[in-house]
Amino acid sequence: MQSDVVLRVVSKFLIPFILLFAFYVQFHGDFSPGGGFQAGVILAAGIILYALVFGVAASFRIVPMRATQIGAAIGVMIYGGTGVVSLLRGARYLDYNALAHDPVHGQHLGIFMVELGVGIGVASTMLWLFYSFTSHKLRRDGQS
Amino acid sequence: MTDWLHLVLLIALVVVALDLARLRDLFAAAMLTGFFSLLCAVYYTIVDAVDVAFTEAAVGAGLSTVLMLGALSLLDERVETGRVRNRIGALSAALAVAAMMLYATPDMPAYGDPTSPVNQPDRPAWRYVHQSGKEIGVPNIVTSVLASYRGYDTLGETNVIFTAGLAVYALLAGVRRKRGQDAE
Amino acid sequence: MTFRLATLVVLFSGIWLLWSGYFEPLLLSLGAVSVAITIWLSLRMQLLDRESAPLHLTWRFLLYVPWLLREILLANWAVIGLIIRGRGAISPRWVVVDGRQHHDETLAILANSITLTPGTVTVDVAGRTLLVHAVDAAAADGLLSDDMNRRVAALEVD
Amino acid sequence: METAALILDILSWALLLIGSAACVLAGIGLHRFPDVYSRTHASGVSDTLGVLAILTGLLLQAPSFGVGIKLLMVLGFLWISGPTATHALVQAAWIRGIEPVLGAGPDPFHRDEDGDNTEEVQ
Amino acid sequence: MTGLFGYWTVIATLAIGLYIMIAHGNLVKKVIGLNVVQTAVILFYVSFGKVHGGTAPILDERFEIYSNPLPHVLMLTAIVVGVATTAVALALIVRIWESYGSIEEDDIVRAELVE
Amino acid sequence: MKYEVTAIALVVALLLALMRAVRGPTTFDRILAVNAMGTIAVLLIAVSGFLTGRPDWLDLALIYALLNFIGTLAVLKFIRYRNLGLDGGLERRHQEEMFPWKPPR
Repeated sequence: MQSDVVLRVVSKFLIPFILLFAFYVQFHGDFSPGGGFQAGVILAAGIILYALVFGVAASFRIVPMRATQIGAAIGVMIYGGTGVVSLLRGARYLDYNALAHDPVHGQHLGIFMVELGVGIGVASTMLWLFYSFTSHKLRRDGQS
Repeated sequence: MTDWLHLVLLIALVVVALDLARLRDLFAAAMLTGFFSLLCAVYYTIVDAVDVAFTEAAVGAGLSTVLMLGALSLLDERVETGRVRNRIGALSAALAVAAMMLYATPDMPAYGDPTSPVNQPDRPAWRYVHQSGKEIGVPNIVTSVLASYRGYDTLGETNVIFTAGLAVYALLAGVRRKRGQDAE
Repeated sequence: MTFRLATLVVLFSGIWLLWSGYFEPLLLSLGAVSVAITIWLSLRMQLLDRESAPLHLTWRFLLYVPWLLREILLANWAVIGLIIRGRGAISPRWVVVDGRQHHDETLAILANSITLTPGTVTVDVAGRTLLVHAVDAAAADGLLSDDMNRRVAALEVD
Repeated sequence: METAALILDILSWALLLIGSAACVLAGIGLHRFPDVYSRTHASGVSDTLGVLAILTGLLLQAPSFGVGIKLLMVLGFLWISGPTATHALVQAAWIRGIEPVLGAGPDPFHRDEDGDNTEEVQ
Repeated sequence: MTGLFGYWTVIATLAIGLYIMIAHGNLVKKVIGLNVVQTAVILFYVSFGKVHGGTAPILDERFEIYSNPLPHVLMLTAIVVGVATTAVALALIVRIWESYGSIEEDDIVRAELVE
Repeated sequence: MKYEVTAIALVVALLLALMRAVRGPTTFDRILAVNAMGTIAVLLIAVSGFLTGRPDWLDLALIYALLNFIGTLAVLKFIRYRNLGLDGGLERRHQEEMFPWKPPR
């Protein structure tokens, strides 16, 4: 697709907006529709768009396969770790009231961390899935 | 006012599903899935499930088509399905299931009924709607239920997604090995 | 490059504020982080060059938009007439347009302007040459009169 | 109702009606045109005029500044990504070898006189 | 009457999905059928979350009645999980194609019997 | 009232696009119908936001406006190279084998 002028220019123009929009959705999940799941999928879609236009090899240089694997694990760990922190502070698992002095503030913090974990996890996993399929194709055709 | 709208959308969904059952070209079927997802997103918006519509939009517009095509490209030229076999049996099984469920529908609450069992004050949803503003302090009730009230549930879902990624990687990343042939 | 980067940081921050509409310190700092990550990723992807962030075209492009809008409305009117008159009214044909542009971004603007005008669709681009499918003789003539081509080429006075 | 609000209301009525008509006509055009290439012209009507008229019609009724900005952004992004999608689609059809139905007119490919690509549209 | 119509169409969608899964021997087609069934389930859940006169469950002083948020939460995650599990199914199909040279159920069963 | 009229017109356009998607005849007609449906869905979501008095759902329309062409782009790449991960150099090699604007088979 890199050789097609229209697709290359338009994709290059739109990808930063898609990424910024993904972050917007991630951090405004409290006020408007959205949240970690949606933001993760949008972020992955932005990078997949890059991979479609410039090839998976170029995309590996931006976000390596290893990074998506680590990211997927880190996402789940942030989620689970939030629960462990509330355990350590003497409350039940994933009980955010204990995260801060004020229960409502604690809830805000807990929701923020959990959504962050979900966002990182979903974005990495979706990208990982895409990478798995396309790199398998490249490897099978002997073009890697 | 939006009542007629959701009926029309549901009928359109059934039409698309029927066409999916008829199509034998896998590529065309994958494209029609995109149409299906668009209709669903509009439907979810109409029935106030904005967050669900958001997810469907993100997934349907960006991801599911790409993943489907990624898999189809690995199946080489095989984009036509074989013949449909056992049409009578399949039809009767589907109809039997449909008939059983139809038999149960008169006991269901009507569409949009505010007095349906799920909306009663002794149900969890009542607390979510009326208390979450005070308890959590987040305007989007869906977010507070997702991340706080039902946090275990979402933890499980996140794990499922992670496991799915792991499974796909395990299936596809290994050295290719054909039947009756050693590893390359 | 630094000028372009600074402009883009301001632009993205502005877009964030417009989208967000909340001016609390927490969300503002999150916005700063988001803009920073976006810019960082875009730089890694080498997206922020003159091709995809054509800031040098901005003012001339804003003058081009009203003309494009008029063209689009006229073309819409013509195509609606064709739709009402039905199948017999159209006589599709191929048109080959040689772009007068020297840069890829303006060529893409030309191709998208052609597609955006109903009645003509850019099918393929090879080098500076565009293969266009036109719905009838009027649409093809409008394209061959080279008006749009010259206006888009005039965007890139350096 | 104030005069300004009334004028805005009438204007947005007009714009919404124009947009609705454009979308329905584009839908009809999807059926009246003979092949993919000419059908993209029909869908172009709803992609440009329909989007423009309906979104500006809504813009006149926007309750807040943020909503108006988002409407404008939807308009802008649709006008950038819509033609790109059309271009990609038509190019895919062209590569797959879908032959357009051509009317009388110059053919840049200069194919044989008996080539079947110059079939008249009925 | 119209109150139950939504359920009937959802049931029809589900039955069609089931039909696709049983009738088509092609594995990718089966996955598509599975997706249709999944969509039917999501539609079912989401449609009984709606409350007449209600609005989306995002708190705002202007509104009193909200639709039921619980089905939305359950289905929101189900959609993303559905994509991930579909990817697993497709990966399995790819491996099946690589070792059997076919994704038709009949061919695979025959190949297994020959061995 | 005006939003209802617009919504009805958009649903009519939606059904027309649906008929095109079902009728085919080629896969590209279906993709075209999906594309047209994408535009209509954006408009319908925007209008329904105004219809229910909560126009702050435009994020949904925005996401479709931003992402809806990724699917079509993937289709083009699939048709052209049968490989979604091919990069520029390999693409050019493919391209050279293919004379630009070769008349269809």
